[in-house]
Amino acid sequence: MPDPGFWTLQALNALQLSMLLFLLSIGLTVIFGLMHFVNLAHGSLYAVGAYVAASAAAVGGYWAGFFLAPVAVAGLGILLYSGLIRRMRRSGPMAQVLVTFGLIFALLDLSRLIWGDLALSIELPALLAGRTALLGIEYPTYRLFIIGLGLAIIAALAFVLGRTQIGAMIRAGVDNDAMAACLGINVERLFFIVFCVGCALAGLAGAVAAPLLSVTPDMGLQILIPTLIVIVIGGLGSLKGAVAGSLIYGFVQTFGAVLAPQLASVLIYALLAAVLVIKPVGLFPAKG
Amino acid sequence: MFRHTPLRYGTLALLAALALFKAVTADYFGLEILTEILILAILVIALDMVAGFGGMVSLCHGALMGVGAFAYALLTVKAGLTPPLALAAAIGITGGAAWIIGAICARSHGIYFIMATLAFGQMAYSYVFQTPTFGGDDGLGGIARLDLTAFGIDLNDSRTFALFCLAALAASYCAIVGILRSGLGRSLTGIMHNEQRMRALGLTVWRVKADVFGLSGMIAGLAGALAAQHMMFISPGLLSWKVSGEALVVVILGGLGTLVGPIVGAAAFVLLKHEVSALTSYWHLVVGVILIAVVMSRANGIFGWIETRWTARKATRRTGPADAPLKEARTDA
Amino acid sequence: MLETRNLNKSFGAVPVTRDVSLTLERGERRVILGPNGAGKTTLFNLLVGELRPCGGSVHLAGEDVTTLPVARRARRGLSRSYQKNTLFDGLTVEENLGLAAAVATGHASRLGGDSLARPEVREIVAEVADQVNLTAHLHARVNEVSYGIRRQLEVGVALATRPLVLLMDEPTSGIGPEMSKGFHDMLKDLPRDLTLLIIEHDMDIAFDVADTITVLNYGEVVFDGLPEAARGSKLLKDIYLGAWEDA
Amino acid sequence: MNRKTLAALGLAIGLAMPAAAEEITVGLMLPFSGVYAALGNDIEAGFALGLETFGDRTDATFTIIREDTEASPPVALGKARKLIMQDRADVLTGIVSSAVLGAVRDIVHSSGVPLIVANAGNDEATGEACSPFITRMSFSNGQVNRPMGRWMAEQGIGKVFTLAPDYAAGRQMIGAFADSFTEAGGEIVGQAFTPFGKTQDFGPYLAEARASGADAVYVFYAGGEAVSFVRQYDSFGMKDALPLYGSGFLTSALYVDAQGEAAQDVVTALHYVPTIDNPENDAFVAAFREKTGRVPSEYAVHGYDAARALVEASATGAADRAALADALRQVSFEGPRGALSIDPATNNIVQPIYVYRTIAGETGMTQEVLAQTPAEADPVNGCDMAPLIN
Repeated sequence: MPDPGFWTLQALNALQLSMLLFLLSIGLTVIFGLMHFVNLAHGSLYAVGAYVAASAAAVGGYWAGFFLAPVAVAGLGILLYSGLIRRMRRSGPMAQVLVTFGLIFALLDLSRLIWGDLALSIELPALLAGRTALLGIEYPTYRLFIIGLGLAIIAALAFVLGRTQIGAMIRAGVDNDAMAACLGINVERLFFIVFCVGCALAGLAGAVAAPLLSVTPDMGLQILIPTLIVIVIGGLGSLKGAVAGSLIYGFVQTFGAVLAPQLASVLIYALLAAVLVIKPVGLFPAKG
Repeated sequence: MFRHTPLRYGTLALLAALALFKAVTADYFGLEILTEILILAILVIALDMVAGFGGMVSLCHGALMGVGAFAYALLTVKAGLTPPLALAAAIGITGGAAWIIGAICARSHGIYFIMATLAFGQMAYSYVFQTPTFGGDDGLGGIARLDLTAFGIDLNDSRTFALFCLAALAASYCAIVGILRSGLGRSLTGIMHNEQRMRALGLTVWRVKADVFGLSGMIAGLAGALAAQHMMFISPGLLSWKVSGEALVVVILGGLGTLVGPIVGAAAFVLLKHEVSALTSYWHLVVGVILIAVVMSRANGIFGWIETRWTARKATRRTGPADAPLKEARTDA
Repeated sequence: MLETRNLNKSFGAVPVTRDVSLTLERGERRVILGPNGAGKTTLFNLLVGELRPCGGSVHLAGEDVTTLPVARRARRGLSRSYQKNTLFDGLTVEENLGLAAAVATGHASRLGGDSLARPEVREIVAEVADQVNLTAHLHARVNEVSYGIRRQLEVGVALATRPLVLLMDEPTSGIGPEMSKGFHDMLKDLPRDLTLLIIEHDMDIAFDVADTITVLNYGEVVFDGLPEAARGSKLLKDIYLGAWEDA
Repeated sequence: MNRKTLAALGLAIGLAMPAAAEEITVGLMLPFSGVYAALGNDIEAGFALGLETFGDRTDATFTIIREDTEASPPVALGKARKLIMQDRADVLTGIVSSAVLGAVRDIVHSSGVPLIVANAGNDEATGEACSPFITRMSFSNGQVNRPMGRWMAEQGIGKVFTLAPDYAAGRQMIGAFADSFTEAGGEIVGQAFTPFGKTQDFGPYLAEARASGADAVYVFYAGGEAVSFVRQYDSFGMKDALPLYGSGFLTSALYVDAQGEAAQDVVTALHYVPTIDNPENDAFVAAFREKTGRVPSEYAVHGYDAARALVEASATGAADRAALADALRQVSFEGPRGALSIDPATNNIVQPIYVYRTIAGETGMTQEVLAQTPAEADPVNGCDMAPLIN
């Protein structure tokens, strides 16, 4: 069997994948917790983020894309929220899911119209290119950057959700939105803010993933299912669930690929099914 | 429970007449499209039975159809079974698989049920995709159609095959109405309205769910076996979640829980897709926008919208004098 | 008929049911009294199996049913009504009763024919409708009838499973005093061999209907005896009436 | 309607018509949406350019019916049936995905409509599932990878780790390489097949390759996966210790811009690279650039040569399905890829393979041809081909 360095490397790979998935799933899961609908277009927003980042990076370098993509996708989120989602508030979750399903189709082709069918990519800045020695191995600096960014955002969100007033409002809203409204919380505004932040994080994830993967029209569809698996395994609506789900997915996927390559693609679905059989609402749902 | 209204009977009659007319007059490609609609319609009414009447919004019905298609193909091509036997076996195997999925997922609700079914669908997809005996990514060809020459019916003729699929759709529809009106169907409706109470009354809820899911799977298996015979070729793409997602879209586009609506939805979806994709390779955009527009109209799909309008008109007829367009509508039905 | 032995339940560190032991004889009508939060509904949930006890056991007709799921206990003759209406809202009153009767007669999970059209199901529906005074409303949809009628139906659905033991959770909650009287008469007219366990807030009804009274406080049985004894009990006054007047 | 009657009908009409001013209906079956859309567009551009360039060599006129196959075999099969039964196409061309080719094979064969394959490379199509009506102007999976095994062994590379997506084409490409490499004395020290279309992070596999003790890595990836793979391989710094070789699709001209510097020094083999030095290629590259502003990829050359084959076949006077099929089997010419011919035993193209290194050029990445391996016909692979009629 390979040396310990091999396992360190794989653990870092798993962690890196987990952090990328976390950036996507946290927005989706909190939006679900508050608004009770699954935004299937979340993956498409991630793809748009990657494309915006690629375009911006071609002009102004990596950091231009890194900062512009979340803003642009949050802007798109504002448009979607005020144009579509808010009007659907009373139509029930199924209708909202369908609208976002329609959005997947529309955004897929819109990005093809704007950016074409060819794969795009982003060059890394010198600071993040190359490798860093760590725990006895050399690991790509950019992947370490993703891990660091993910951990930083987990910490920031844990602080905001746990220690600030708005975080308390969000938790109250996730727990019982009718009750939250009775307590004088402007639930509509809360939804709006959370939706925008979720979109911005999806955009950020796209920008972060772009240099690592290739930017293609179907990248949004490709990431959608893993993201859904993450939030369902973790349990909807909670930060803890999103973190746990991402880590489980990242590690199962990475070590599954190494230890049981024949089972790699079936493994994660089997795990999802197993979790749902044992705990039908995921591991750490926001509501009891 | 499912109820037939004059409007529903009327729409069914109209659809049947249209399908028959097309089956007789259409050219080759018209028949292909008709057959595609009919097979999709069988799948979506099977899905509507569980989703619209039992609250089990399944995201694995595409995969179940794929299981039926692969079972039929493998049994005829590789195991050398005769087509009628293979057809029966395919329906049985798919029903069995669906029963197991239904039994395992019965405790999950809402998004969790959707995801659990998705997980099983994707498991089947990955397995079929990776297994060389199933043809892997390349799929399987050379699938024979049912041989009914003994009855003077040649299914290799596309017109006859379209009519055969129409008959299969009619049979599936009647079977589903029968299931929904049976004790099992009644209990299913009860579970959708109030699962906790049904349990407190002494009903083994998971059994009822699994049974209905299994029956729905049998019909999806029939759709799959027909799809395999129609194309005479199958590939694992049939099992992918996108097919399941599309089926769900068709059900909701047509009108969840109306059984007639999903058939309308299937026709609308297939026609729309073909018409738009002939014009532009960006057909996803057009279909997506139309889907959003339909949902934004806040009706229960196309047929739900028609039903609401119809009831509103009937109400005006009761209160005021009938006007000209109303008479037209009445002759339609 | 129904017996519990040392039943215990706690949510986290908070005990809500403490060492409850009850015995109901066949045909006995027992009313459970107790202030809000005394653990009455929790006790019901433990009895029917919607909650699992942390300790102790439940016996139905001499058989230990502690580990049986809800549905199997129900099929052995344990039925309940809910404090908050738990009905099939989109369906008619007849269909509501029919669903329950179909389960009781074993037609609920069969293919082949409408269960509600079966003669034995129709017979139960008619009989129960008569018992709970709903014969005039059979074809109305549940979401179109008045709250009082829905309360009657709540009991009717529970009755239509033809139970041995019927648990009723505040059957008269939320309805006015004059309707309450009619409800009270309806309860008294139920067959004598049916064992009843009723959570009731209305003291008058409680003392009138009950053969025996159990008083719960903080999850504990603090009184178990005849209504006459309860009426004069200082303990009951202190705990229950005190809280009643406070509230 | 009965297919045989239809085919016979087509034949009868074809024979009845005079040879001059033929009108040939061409069904162009390409993915214009879905994951292969970029390939479809490139092939179409090449095909249009080919007809434009060589069209005056024949009197026949061509009516093109364009159908979007997506990446979906059932959709493509439906379209193929429509083209054959309803539009009465005289000839079909296109087909990007091998699965699509597998799906349409039977209907093409049984209806006797000639099909010029402009991409799909599955070995069976010109092996056990070959047909006198299917002529391949692109490549076969084995053909592209086989020479690389020998060439790498000649370079003194002893141990190789292979990676490819887990589907038929991936396994065939790697299989052909592994066979010729081990035959030439090399050793495969490890293999991994990544879930097709689902793998975005190759990190776990790269670590495995590094731990395998190999001297080099040989891979097949295409499209978006190729971009991700090459970039990730570079980011792990593996190129110094473990040079990257592969099937030439890995660093295709279509994707090399998105790979950028990460593709530097990757050595691969393919039947076409834009920098092949011959007059036909110079003319083709110039014309394609002028039309699209891009460097032509191997996909574009498939379209271009398919059009040329069609023109050459119809120039022999063939205009109906059977005659066109026969004429297509005898096509040979000097094209951008060098001397091409069709192997009568399998109907697969016979062409040279170029080993090339991707290097930084003046305007982005470019290709340096290291070696040209001689053209050789694929093994017959169980193909029992009907002999030529004339």
